[in-house]
Amino acid sequence: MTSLVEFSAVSKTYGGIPALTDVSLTIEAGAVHAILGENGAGKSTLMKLLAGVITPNGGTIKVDGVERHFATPRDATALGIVCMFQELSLMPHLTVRDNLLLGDGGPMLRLIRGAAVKAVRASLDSVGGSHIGLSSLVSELPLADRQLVEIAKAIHRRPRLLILDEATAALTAERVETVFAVIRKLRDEGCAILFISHRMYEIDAVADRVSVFRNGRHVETFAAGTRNRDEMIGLMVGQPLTELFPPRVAGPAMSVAPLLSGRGLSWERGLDAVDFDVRPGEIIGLGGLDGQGQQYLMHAVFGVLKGVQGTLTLDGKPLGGVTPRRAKAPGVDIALVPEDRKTEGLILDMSIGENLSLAGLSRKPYGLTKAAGPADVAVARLTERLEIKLKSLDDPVKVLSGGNQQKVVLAKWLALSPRCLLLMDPTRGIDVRTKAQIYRLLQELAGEGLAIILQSTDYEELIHLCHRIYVFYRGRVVREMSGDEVTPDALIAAALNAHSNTAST
Amino acid sequence: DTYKPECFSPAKDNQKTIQYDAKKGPYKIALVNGYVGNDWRITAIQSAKAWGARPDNAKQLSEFKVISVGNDSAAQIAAIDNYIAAGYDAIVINAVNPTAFDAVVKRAQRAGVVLVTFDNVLDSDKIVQVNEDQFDLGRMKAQAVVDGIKAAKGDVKGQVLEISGLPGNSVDRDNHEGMHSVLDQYKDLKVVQVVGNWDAGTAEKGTADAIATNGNFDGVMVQEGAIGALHAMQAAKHPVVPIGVDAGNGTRQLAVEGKYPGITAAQAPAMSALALEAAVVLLNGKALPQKVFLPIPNKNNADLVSGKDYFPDLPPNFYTTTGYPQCFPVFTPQELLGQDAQNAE
Amino acid sequence: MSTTSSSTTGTGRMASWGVDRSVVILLVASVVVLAGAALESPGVLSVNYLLQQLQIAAIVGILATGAMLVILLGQIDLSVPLTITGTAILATSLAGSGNPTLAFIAIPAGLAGGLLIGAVNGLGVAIFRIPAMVWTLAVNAMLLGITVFYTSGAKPAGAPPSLMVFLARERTVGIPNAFLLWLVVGALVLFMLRRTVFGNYIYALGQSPRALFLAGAPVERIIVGVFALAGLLSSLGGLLLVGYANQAYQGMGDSYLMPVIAAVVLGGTSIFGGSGNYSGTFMGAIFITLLASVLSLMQVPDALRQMVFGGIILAMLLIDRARRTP
Amino acid sequence: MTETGISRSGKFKVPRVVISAVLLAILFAFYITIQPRGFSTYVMTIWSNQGLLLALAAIAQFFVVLVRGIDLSVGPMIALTNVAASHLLSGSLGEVALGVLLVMIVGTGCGLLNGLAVVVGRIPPIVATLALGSLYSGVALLLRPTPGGDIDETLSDALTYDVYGVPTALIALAIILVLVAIPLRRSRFGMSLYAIGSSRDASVMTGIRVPQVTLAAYALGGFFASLAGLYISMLTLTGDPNIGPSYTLNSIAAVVIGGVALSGGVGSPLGAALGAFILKTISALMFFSNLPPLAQPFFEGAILAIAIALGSLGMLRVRSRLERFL
Ligand SMILES: Nc1ncnc2c1ncn2[C@@H]1O[C@H](COP(=O)(O)OP(=O)(O)OP(=O)(O)O)[C@@H](O)[C@H]1O
Ligand SMILES: Nc1ncnc2c1ncn2[C@@H]1O[C@H](COP(=O)(O)OP(=O)(O)OP(=O)(O)O)[C@@H](O)[C@H]1O
Ligand SMILES: O[C@@H]1[C@@H](O)[C@H](O)OC[C@H]1O
Ligand SMILES: [Mg+2]
Ligand SMILES: [Mg+2]
Repeated sequence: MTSLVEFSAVSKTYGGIPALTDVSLTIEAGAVHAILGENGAGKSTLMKLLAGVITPNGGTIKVDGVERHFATPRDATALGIVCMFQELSLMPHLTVRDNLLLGDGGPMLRLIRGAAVKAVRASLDSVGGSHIGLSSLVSELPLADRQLVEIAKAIHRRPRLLILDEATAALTAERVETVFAVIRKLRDEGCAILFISHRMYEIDAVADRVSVFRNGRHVETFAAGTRNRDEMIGLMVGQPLTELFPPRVAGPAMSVAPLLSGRGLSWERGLDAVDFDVRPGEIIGLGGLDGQGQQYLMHAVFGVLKGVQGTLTLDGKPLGGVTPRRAKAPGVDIALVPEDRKTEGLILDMSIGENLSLAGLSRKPYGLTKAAGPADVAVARLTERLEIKLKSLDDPVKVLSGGNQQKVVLAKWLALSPRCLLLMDPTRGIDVRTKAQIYRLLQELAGEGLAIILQSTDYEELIHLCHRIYVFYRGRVVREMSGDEVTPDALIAAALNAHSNTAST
Repeated sequence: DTYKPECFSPAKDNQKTIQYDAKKGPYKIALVNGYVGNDWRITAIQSAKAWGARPDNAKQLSEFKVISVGNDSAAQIAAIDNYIAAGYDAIVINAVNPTAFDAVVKRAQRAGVVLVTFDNVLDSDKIVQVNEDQFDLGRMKAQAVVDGIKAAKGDVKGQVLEISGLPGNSVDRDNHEGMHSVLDQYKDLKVVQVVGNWDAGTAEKGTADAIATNGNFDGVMVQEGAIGALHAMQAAKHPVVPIGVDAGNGTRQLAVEGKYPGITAAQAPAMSALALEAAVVLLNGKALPQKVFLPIPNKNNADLVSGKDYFPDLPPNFYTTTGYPQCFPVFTPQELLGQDAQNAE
Repeated sequence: MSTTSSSTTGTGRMASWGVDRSVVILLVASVVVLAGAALESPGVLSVNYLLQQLQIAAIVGILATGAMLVILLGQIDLSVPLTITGTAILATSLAGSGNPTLAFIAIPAGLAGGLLIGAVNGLGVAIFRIPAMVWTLAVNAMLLGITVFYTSGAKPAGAPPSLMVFLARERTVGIPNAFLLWLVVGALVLFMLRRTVFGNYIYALGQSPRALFLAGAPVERIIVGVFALAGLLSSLGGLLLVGYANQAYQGMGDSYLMPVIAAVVLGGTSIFGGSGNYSGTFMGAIFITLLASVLSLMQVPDALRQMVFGGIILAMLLIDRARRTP
Repeated sequence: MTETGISRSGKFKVPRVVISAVLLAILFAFYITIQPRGFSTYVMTIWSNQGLLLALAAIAQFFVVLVRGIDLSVGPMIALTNVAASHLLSGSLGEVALGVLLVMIVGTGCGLLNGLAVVVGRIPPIVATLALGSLYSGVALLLRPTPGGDIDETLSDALTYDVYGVPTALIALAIILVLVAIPLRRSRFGMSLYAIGSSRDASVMTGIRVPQVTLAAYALGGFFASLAGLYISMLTLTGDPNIGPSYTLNSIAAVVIGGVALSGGVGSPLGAALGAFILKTISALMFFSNLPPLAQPFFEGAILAIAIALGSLGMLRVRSRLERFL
């Protein structure tokens, strides 16, 4: 193995606050190098330095033994360093073809030829995207396909170093496997891969070497398999973590009347006669491959979709004409933690305090002054209960780490004392410690009688937290699982079986 | 040997006469007006229609359209082009820009369409212009103000206010140049110019602003819309000073009431009717001077006679000069007001 | 080159009462403009001249208040010119109708007209999601058509409501009533922006309509409300203008659109929405008025005036940028 | 950038350009029917001349809107280049040719200046082009305070009549559209323009030279504004500093009607040109409709509003309310 990139004593500060301190690290060709760390540990900062998005305050970065200073991403790409952020690098209004072509950086004014298009097709096929049409608009692709295009785009540039910063966060297990296959193939061809994920099982599956970061410092690098999970988590967190998942608690009896039920919910673009029930104190999970209608069900219940057929009943009474505004109204009390906390859950430039009070504003006498009300008192209690780490409520919410941002979203809704909580992939991109906190919180809330619907791309959390799981395929619920039936294998099998069963008919 | 020379009198510097092959009537004629925002223009449109409504004239017209396009030369060109394309026999133009129509004139000539321009005429010697000496009109107003200042102060100095018209139009240009041919002779006279768009409202706001920023003036000249300027002066308790202004009914009333020295001078909106007549005459195959100048109706304010030069019982937006008696019987107020102000057929 | 974070101002504190940098720049610029003009004509330093300017600034300021609300949403209202003209014509023709009842409702009717126009703007933007820049333009075109039709294209008949003349032209204890009216309007709007739920929603909507929608806020109603309020303020400005010019006239609103937008932007309100302080708009209106007045006072030819106007606005924005981004 | 295609639900979506083209065809058929002379070369020629002028302005606007900008200086740039042309487009063939080149350089230079203010000065496009537009108008007025000047008539004749019954303007437009469309769709530069409008951040990450390409878009805007300025010179044979104002807003309206998204990244020059012809046909239609002339401005506005609202009807069909807040 030859070292491709060498960091020596690299530091980076943001406005005087250190993000990376004195990091030395080598990255070898032909290996998958995983970077582990809590939110804010400095993982993305490291990647951005390599990708030429930011420049270090101190230390040197050598590529192939030569010291380099990247001013723009172009400089890094020129050396074969290609970065995949979370959906950052796709242009939504362009076709898949154009997105891939633009990445390969040919001359600006020469006309594109057929051969270039063929190469694009090949790259897309090689990551398992053969079902994706080259002339589809990226904005019309489901999230999972977009992720594949993103990966294809990176590969299309023939990288020598491929950086995946939480690139698999939105993918379910099956798709992750496809990506891993590509990664392994690239590795075998001699490419170096830097891999960041907050899912331990992904690290286990793909990493050759692992480096752990904590508080902007490089803690340790070791060969994969030489440390077990608990040891790795211990290194990340700085102290042993008792448990990721709290012990299971039994759900309410089936005889308890459901709080919220759906019957025959259909929506032209992705829901097909879905039935569901959720009882007070119950956590139900929505599983399956990604993009099979789980998200639409959440949106349908919260009144985001128009033209949904079928009936929703709350407390046994029909619930019609839902909009988010009505869903959260007293008496209905449904809350939704949306999929993308940065554009949907939060208003990044507003203060933490303003974000926390946003959902509760409508509870004030309409349009009148913002004097503190019961919801604000609840917010104060919740920031403590959720252990939100913040300096001041007046800071913009964007300065919080991903985990703390997610807690703000949760707190903003919990302040309204909802009876039913809809959670869309709530732990995506969140570190283990915070995950554990959120899991414990969810279980407590259920214990207090809250009905929870959890949609997740992380099968471990479905298995450990949910009392019942609905497995989705093509907008339908194809399987309902509960109790001991739910194991990783069974869950994945259900999702896939559904796949093959339906595909064969 | 031009038609009715006592009416269509040639300008001093007129070079040539214009004549086309006679066409058989009745004719399709369009009047393409630009800007419409003041009483003068409305009266001009009413005058054209009143002329067309007189039985002798009506016989000559198979279609008579009036359109106003706003102060937009491209829109006016488009309108003229559209009428040419639609096969009109003659088009009468009050142009928003004196130089932008050369190409259209050429297209009209190719298509055998007679063009006549009036008021804001085109700078073209290829078509008949019906106007009065706009330079002289401006000169006359400025001279009256300068004379007034000299009479009051014994010397021509201080500052005067010039409320100009709609920028880009030929009348605005010529009036302005005429005024400055007088004013520029006096080194100690500062001229504050405010764009008034020939509109009483704009003139009023402009005058109020000008007084607020510059203090009082020693004389005021207005191309059109002096009602507004005089109102603003009253509101600001501005002293009575010499004025050179337009001849709207309201302006003349205010000038008399306020005992403002100076002159009220204008042009008759009936000029439009004359331009229309010119178009018919040319279609009949008769000759006209290329550049027709009409006399400038004007009166010293001291000489204004109620019931003759202005009409306290008629609305202020009535125009005092309703016609050119040497051409055809002057329109009666009833005749004009009977025409709807609408630009319709 | 920072590219990944789209942070605009660097501070998330929109709810501070604080005086921001734009106000200081505008204050300095106003003083510079006045001092420069004073070299030519010392009269500009007279109390009377300055009060006169405040009187004119009040019209610009009230219009700018409405424009600012819309800009805070990240939208723009191009129907301001004909909202001014249209409601002015409506009010003057009622006031001059000779019928006492109609004359009595002239002002409320004018204001209601503004509210209605604003609501139409808002409905297009909120329900049809038409970009405001285009929809308000179309509304402006329709209003132009209506006023042309109604007035036969001529100077609108009628008289200014006497209350508006009093407000626009008279003074109370030496201070122009128009300016006092502006202070009242400004204080109300400031209170609304800073202390009410609606105000909070306006800023949030300007930042992220998506997140606000998912927080269960009545996004459509907020948009319509803001546009309606802006229409109301435009018509109030138009009515003041009627009082000041003593009449309504075609095109009376045309010359206000650009200065009003300039006042808001120079005042530090982000044209992309979501941030801005009223104090900035307030100073922006005063500065723009002073600049226009001084340029006309110095009889700068129209050509140069436009160049200076554009150049100064550009320069101030560049200064502001340079200070914001270290 | 491909506006065709099968949407995710499998239903066929009619391309936006086709909708515009059909709308234009219907309007044109109407126009020809009520035009007293019916279809003739002359009628076609003047229709094309009027359309081409606005189409060029719309294409100028298109390039800027494509990269998620807006150019409020299109009108002033047209006026300035028109005025420049009135000083430069006369004399020998060589002089005229040089003049044309110089006018193009003036326009492109203005566009570049806009781009610099936006890219380097980091001033929001709407205000940057507003301020610079004021500057350009000033220069135009300075160069030619009142309309006038000389334009070569041979060139004008060549460009405003027809060739074997086909209006030269249509031929010129076709050539321009083809010359523009090919690199726009098939070169990395063209795709980069779409990419930047679609997502600036993603474009940076993709390694596109965002600042340079954005500058180029503004410069192209200026270049096409200069073509419009040249063509106006051909139509009017004069230089007029006041010619501009209506083109700014009409170019925006044309672009929107032609299916170009103001949010960037979507649309085509053909769409922009179609939008321009639609607008021009509507006003020509008004002319020969038997509507009372004073009512025409209102109907023109109303039709504009309806056309825009129709274009946005899709929003009412949107099934997920979130899609309204993209
Ligand atoms: N643009 C920025 N401005 C200021 N501080 C920043 C910026 N980007 C990152 N930081 C800070 O730098 C530190 C490291 O952040 P980084 O993004 O590298 O964390 P990470 O390990 O990628 O976290 P995560 O697991 O959430 O992705 C954090 O404390 C963060 O707050
Ligand atoms: N402009 C900023 N100012 C201060 N801190 C910032 C800024 N931008 C980002 N950060 C910090 O950098 C951290 C990492 O940013 P990043 O964009 O990777 O988000 P994240 O926490 O990783 O969330 P995600 O799960 O979406 O990846 C954030 O958690 C935040 O604390
Ligand atoms: O010629 C001028 C006319 O065009 C304008 O409308 O009113 C005033 C007149 O002097
Ligand atoms: Mg990160
Ligand atoms: Mg992260």
